[in-house]
Amino acid sequence: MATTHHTNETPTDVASNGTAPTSTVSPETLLDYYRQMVEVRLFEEAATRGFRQGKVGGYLHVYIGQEALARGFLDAFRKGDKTITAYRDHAHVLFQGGDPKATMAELYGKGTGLVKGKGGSMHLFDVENGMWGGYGIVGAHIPLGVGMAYSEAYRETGNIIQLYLGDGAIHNGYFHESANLAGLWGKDGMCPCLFIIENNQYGMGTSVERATANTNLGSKFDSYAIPWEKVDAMDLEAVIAVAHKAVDYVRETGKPYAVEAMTYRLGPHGAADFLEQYRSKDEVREARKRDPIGLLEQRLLDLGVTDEEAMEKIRAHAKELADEAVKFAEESPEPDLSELTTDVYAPETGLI
Amino acid sequence: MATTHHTNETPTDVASNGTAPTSTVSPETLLDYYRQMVEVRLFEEAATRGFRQGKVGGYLHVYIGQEALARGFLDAFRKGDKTITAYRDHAHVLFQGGDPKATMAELYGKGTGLVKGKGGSMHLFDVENGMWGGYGIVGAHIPLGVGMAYSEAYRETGNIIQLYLGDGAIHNGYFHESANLAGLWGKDGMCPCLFIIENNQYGMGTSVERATANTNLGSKFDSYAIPWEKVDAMDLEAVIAVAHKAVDYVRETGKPYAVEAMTYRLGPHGAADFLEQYRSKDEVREARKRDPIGLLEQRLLDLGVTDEEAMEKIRAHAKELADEAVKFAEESPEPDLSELTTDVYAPETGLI
Amino acid sequence: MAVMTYRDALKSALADEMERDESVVLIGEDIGLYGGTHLITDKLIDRFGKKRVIDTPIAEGGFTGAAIGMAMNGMKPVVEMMTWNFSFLASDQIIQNAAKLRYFSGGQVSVPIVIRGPNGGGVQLSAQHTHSLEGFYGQFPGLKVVAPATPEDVKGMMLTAIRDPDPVIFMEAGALYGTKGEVPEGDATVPFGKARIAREGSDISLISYGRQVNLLLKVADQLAKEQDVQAEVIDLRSIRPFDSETIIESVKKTNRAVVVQEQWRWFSVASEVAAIIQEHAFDYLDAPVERVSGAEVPAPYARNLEIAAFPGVSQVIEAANRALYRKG
Amino acid sequence: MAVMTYRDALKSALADEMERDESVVLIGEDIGLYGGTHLITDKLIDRFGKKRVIDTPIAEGGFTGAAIGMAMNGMKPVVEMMTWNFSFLASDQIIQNAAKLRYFSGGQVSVPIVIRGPNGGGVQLSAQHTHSLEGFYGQFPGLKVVAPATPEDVKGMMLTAIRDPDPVIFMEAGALYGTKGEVPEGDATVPFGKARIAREGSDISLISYGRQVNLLLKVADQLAKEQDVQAEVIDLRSIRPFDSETIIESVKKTNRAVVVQEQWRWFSVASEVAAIIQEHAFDYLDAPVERVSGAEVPAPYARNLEIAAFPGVSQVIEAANRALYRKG
Ligand SMILES: Cc1ncc(C[n+]2csc(CCOP(=O)(O)OP(=O)(O)O)c2C)c(N)n1
Ligand SMILES: Cc1ncc(C[n+]2csc(CCOP(=O)(O)OP(=O)(O)O)c2C)c(N)n1
Ligand SMILES: [Mg+2]
Ligand SMILES: [Mg+2]
Repeated sequence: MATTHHTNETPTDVASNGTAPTSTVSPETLLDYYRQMVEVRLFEEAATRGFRQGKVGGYLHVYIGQEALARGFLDAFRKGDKTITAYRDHAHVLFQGGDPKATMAELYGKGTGLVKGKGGSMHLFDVENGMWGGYGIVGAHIPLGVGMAYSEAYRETGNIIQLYLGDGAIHNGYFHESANLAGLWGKDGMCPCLFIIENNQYGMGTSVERATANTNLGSKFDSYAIPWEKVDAMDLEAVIAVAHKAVDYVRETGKPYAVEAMTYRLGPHGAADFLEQYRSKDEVREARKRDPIGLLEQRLLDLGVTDEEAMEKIRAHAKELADEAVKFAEESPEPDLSELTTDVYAPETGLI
Repeated sequence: MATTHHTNETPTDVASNGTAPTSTVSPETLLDYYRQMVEVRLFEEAATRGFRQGKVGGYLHVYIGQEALARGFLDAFRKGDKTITAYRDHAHVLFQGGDPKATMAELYGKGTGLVKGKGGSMHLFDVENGMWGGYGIVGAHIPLGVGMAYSEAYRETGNIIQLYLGDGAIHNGYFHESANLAGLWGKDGMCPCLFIIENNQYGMGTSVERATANTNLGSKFDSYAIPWEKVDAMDLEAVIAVAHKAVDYVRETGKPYAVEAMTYRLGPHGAADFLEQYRSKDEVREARKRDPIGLLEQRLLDLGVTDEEAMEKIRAHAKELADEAVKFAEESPEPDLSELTTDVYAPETGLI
Repeated sequence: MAVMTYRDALKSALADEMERDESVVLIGEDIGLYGGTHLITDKLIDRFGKKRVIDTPIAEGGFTGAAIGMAMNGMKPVVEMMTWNFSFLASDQIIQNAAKLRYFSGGQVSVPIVIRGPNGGGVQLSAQHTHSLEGFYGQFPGLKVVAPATPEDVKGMMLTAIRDPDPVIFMEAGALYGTKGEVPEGDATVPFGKARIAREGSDISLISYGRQVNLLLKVADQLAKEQDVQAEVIDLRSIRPFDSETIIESVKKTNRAVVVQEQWRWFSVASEVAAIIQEHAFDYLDAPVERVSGAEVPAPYARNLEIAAFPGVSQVIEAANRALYRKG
Repeated sequence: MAVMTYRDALKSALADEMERDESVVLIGEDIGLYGGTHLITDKLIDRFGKKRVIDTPIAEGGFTGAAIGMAMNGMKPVVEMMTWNFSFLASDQIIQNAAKLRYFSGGQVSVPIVIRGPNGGGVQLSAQHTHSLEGFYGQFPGLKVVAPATPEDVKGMMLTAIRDPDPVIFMEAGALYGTKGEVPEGDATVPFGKARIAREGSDISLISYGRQVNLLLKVADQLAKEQDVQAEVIDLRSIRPFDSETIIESVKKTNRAVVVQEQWRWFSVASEVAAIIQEHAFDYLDAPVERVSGAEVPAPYARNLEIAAFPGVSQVIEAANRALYRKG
C-alpha cells in the first residue's frame, strides 16, 4: 500500500515546524484515498442520523474533519502492524479494511456487529485487519500500545504499533508513564511504537490552551528523549510523507517516534454535545475551509485526475454504501441472549 | 531565619548548569546549620539502631547524605509556608523545629509520638511548624502540594508550598498531572508551589539512568512551561542561594518553579535494604567524599568560625540529644488502646 | 415545597452552599465553560467565576489529589467525577489519602471534600462506562458513601456532605437526573446514616438504593395488586455510615427480605445486607434473604443484552416469591 | 516431596514456567538488579536476561497497562506489584482493561496476565501499606482472584495462573514468605475454584484464607483441647471463582460457621460467605454466621494498636462460642 519513497533522512533532520517533504504519492492513490475518506464521512453522517433516531445508543464520537490524519498514517501501515486508539475509532477500522456493514451493525448493537454488539461505537476491534481497539477511558490505551510494541520487538516480528491519542489524553498520567517506558525500552530497540497525537484542538469542551501551559504538545516527548515532529494533518500528502519517514524509523530502530498531527474536530465532541458553548460558530466556520476532504478535492482537480462529475459519482457511491450498511444493521438480529455470558472468560475454562 | 539577601535576578536569568551566585549567608548561620545537620544525622543513626534492635518497626528511610538539601531550602521558609514530602521525612520535620523526642517516640510507636504513634516514620506531621507530612505512596503527595498551593493563592495568604519529591517519583503519572495543573494555574498566579526534586540518584534500587531515557530531570518541567534550574545540593550555600531566588519568585508571582537538587543517598534505601546489589561499594565510597556535612566542616574551618574542638562539642551535644530522644521514646507509654478508633472521622461527627 | 428535578435540586444545593461559604469551590472536567456534561454545574462559572468553578485537564488522579490538598488547607472542594467510571484513576487518592489522612496525621489534618458524580448504568454505555461503586468505596473506613434516590434527598444530602468535615463519596443516580419530586425550600439537610422507608408494608422487606428504589416501588405495587402482598420498600440512601437498625426492624416485622442492586453480586452491598440480617434477625427470618444483582458480566452494549444484565421487575418478583415460598 | 519456603515454592513456579515457555516474562519495580524487595525474583535476571526480567520505573498504572498490552499481543507477563497497596494506581488498568477486554472486543482479544505480590498486613507498615484486597478485586467479572496460604498451594496455583488464558490476581500472604511446607516436585498444578479443608471437624466451620488459616488452625486446636469442640477449618484459596459447595457441605454438617478475615468487614469476603451460607444452608444453620474482621480503622503503626486491629485468637474463640451458644 505504501506509495511514497522513503528518504534516507532520519526524522530528526526534519525541522519541527510542520513542513514536510513533498509527497511522491501517486495521483491514483490520492484519488482512491479521497474515495475512502468520502465513504467514511458518509458512514459517520449516517451513524449520526441513527443516533438521532435512537437506533445507535451510548456515546457516538465521529471523526469528521480528521479523515486525512488516519488515512495518511495508514498509508505506511504494513500487514502485521497494529493500530490502537481511543473511542473515536470508526475511521481507523474502516480505513484498515473493516467491513462497513459489520461496523454499522455494531453501532446498532446487533449480533452481526464487529464485536457481536458487545462493545458499541467506542469499542471497535478488527484484529484480523490489525485494528486492536477502541477504548473508552481517556489515556488508558496508551500503555497497552507500548506493551504491544514491546511484544513485537520481543518476538522480533518487524511489526510496529501505531498508537493514536488525543490532545486531551496527553495530560493524563498514563501518557507520561507510558512514553517514559517507551523511551527507556527504545534504548534497547525494544519499543517500535509510533505515537500519533490527534490534536483536534479540544478535549471535549476544553481547548488545548485551557488544558496546559505548554501548548506545543509534541515538545512533551522531549521529556522521554523521544524524537518528534509536527504535521499539518489537513493535508493528506503531508501526512503521508511524515508517516513513512516516521514508520520507517520506528521499524528500523525499534525506537519510538512521535508526530503531533494538527487537525480540527468539525463536529461536536460526541453526538450528545449539542450546545458547544466552548467555541464559536465562527471558529468552526473558519475551520471548515480547511476540511481535509475539501482540500483534497481541490488538489485532485488541480492534478487533473478528477472532475466534478467523477467526484459526484464517488459521493453517490459512498452514499449507497452507507445506506447499505444502515440497512444491514437495521435488518440484523439482536445478539442472542446466550451471548450475555460468553467472552467473560476463555471458553475452554468452562466459566461463565 | 532567612539570612541571605535576595537578588533581583529572576530565576530564569540563571543558567541551568548547577552554578549559583555566591551565598551571602553569614558564617554564624552556617555554623548553626552545621549543628542542626549533625543533630539530624545522629538522630537518624540512633533511629537505625532502634530499627536493628526491633524497637522501630515498619519501614525506616533515612536522609543521610542529603541533609544540606532540606536545610538549605528551609532557609527560605517563612512562617505560614508549608512543606510536604514523601516518607524520607525526618530531616524536614526536625529542621522545621519539630521536637526530636516526639519524633523519635513516633518511630518507636509510642503515644507521645508526633502523630500519637499512628503513622510511624513514613507519616510524620507537624502542622504547627508547617510540616504537612509524610506520605508513603510514591508520587501521591505531589497533587496534594499543588492543591495546597492553590488554596494559599485563593485565600491570598502570601504563603508558598515547598513540595519535595524524589527522582523516582518524577516518572509517576501524578507528577505529570500535577505539574501540568501547576503550570496551568500558575498562568493566573494561582499556584505558589516550589517543586524540589531530591535527586539522590536512585529510586530504591533503580538508578536514574535505568528509570528514564532523559536523565536531565529538571528538563521535564519544560513540558508544563515551569521554569527550573539545577543545584549542587551537597553544597549548603549553593542551595541557600537558589532557594531564596526560587522562593521569592514563587511568592511574588504565584507561579510554580522547580529545582533539581543533585544529592546522593549515602545510606541504604531503607533500613531493610541490606544487599545493595544495585550499586558498588566504590561508588558509595566515592560519594562519601562529598558528604554535605564533611564539605560544610571544611568550609567552616576555611572560614575560621570553628575548629576541631568546637565541632567535637557539637557532635557530642548532638549525641546527647539523640540519646535523650531515644530515652524518651523508650520510656514513653504505648498509645492507649482507645486511640485505635479515634481520628477515623472528625470527633464532632460522633462516628468511630 | 417546590417540585424540581433531581438535577436542579442538586444544583441548587451546590449554588446555595457556594453562596453561603466562600471556601466551597467546584473542580472537574468541563464543569465550567462546557456547562458540565450532565449540566449539573451549568452557568455556575458565570456566577462564581473561574477561581471557584475550576475546569481541569483529563487527569482524575491529579485533580482529585489537588482537591484533597485544597481540602487539607482551608477549602471545601466539591469534585465532579464526570462519571464514577473514571474514578478508578483517582482511587488511590481517595482511598490512600482522603480516607486516611486524618488517621495517619494523628488528627492534625482534616479533609472536608465531596466527590460527586453520576453512578450506575445509563443506556448502552457498555463495559467501561457502567459501574455501581457504592460497595467498592464503602469498604474503606474514613470515607462516607451516600447514594440519594430522590430530588429531596439529593439536595439535603449534598448540603450535609459539603458541611461534613470528612470526605464524602456522593453517588448520584445518573439515570434519575431528569426525574421530578417535591423538595423543601431552604436549609433542609438530610442526615447520613439513616435509611428511608419509601413504602410501608408488613409482608416482606424490599431493600435497595439509587434508581433501583423506583423498581422496588413498582414491584411493591404489583405484589399488592396481584398477590395481596404488602411489601415494605427501604431506600438505604447512606451506604457508609449504614443504618442497620431500620433494616433489622423491618425484617423483624416482615420476616422476609429481598435485596436488589445493579452492582455485581460478589462482595457487595447486597452481601452485607444479607449478612447483617442473618446476624441480627436470625430468629425472625422465615426464609433466606434473597439477592438480585446485575449479571456477572462486563456491561454489554446491545440493548437487549443490557436489559438482561440489569435487575428487572420479573426477577425481583421471582425473588420475592421465593422468599414468600410462593409460586407467584 | 521437598520441604521449602513459601518464597522458594513461588520462585520455583516462576522459574519453571519461564524455562518451559519463552513468552513468560516478569515485569515490575526492582525485580531484577535489586533482586525483588521480597527476593521472590532474586537472581532470575542473571538466568533469563533483562528482556525477560524487566525492571520498571515507579509507574504501576503504566507498567501494568504495558504488561496487559504484552499479554494481548502474544506474551504471558507476570507483573510484580511490589505490594498490593500500590495497586490502586493500577486498578483502572486491571478493572477496566484486563478484566473486560475479552468481552468488549467480542472475544477477539485475550489477556493471559498474572499480577502478583504480597497482600495483607505486615508488621507496623501502617495505614497506606496494609490492605487485604481479595474482595476489592473479587467483585469484577473477568478477573480471577486467588490467595494461597501454603507453599504447596502457592506453587501449584502459580503454575495454574500462568497457564490460565485470563487475567489472574495472585495475592500472596506476604507474612508467610518464610514459612515452610511440603511441596510436590514437578508439575503439580492446583486448580482454581476449589477450597481446601485444612482440618476436618464436625462441630463448627471456621472459614478464612491467607495467613488467617494458620490462626484458625490454632483456634481449632484450642477449641479441641479446652472445649472438646471439633472445628473444621476451610481455606478458601480461590476467591473468584469461588467454591460455595465445600462451604455449604461443611455447614450442613456442622450447622455453625465463623468467617475470619484481616480485611474490613463491610462489603467483604466475609459478607459474601455469610450471605451464601444463609442462602444455601438456611435450614441447617443453628446460629447466625459469625464474622471476625479487621478493626474499622486505617491500619495504625503502633504495635499494640496494630495487634488490636487484626483478628486474634481470642476474638475468633469468642465468635465460635457465640455460634456454639456457649460461654466459652
Ligand atoms: C479518564 C476519563 N476521563 C474523562 C472521560 C470523558 N471524556 C471522554 S472523551 C473526553 C475528551 C478527550 O479528548 P481528546 O483526548 O482530545 O480526544 P478527542 O475526543 O478530541 O478525540 C473526555 C474528557 C473519559 N472517557 N475518561
Ligand atoms: C506507588 C508506589 N510504588 C512503589 C513504592 C515502593 N517504594 C517506596 S520508596 C521507592 C523509591 C522511591 O524513590 P525516590 O522517589 O527517588 O525517593 P527516594 O527513596 O530516593 O528518596 C519505592 C519504589 C511505593 N511506596 N509507592
Ligand atoms: Mg482532542
Ligand atoms: Mg531517589
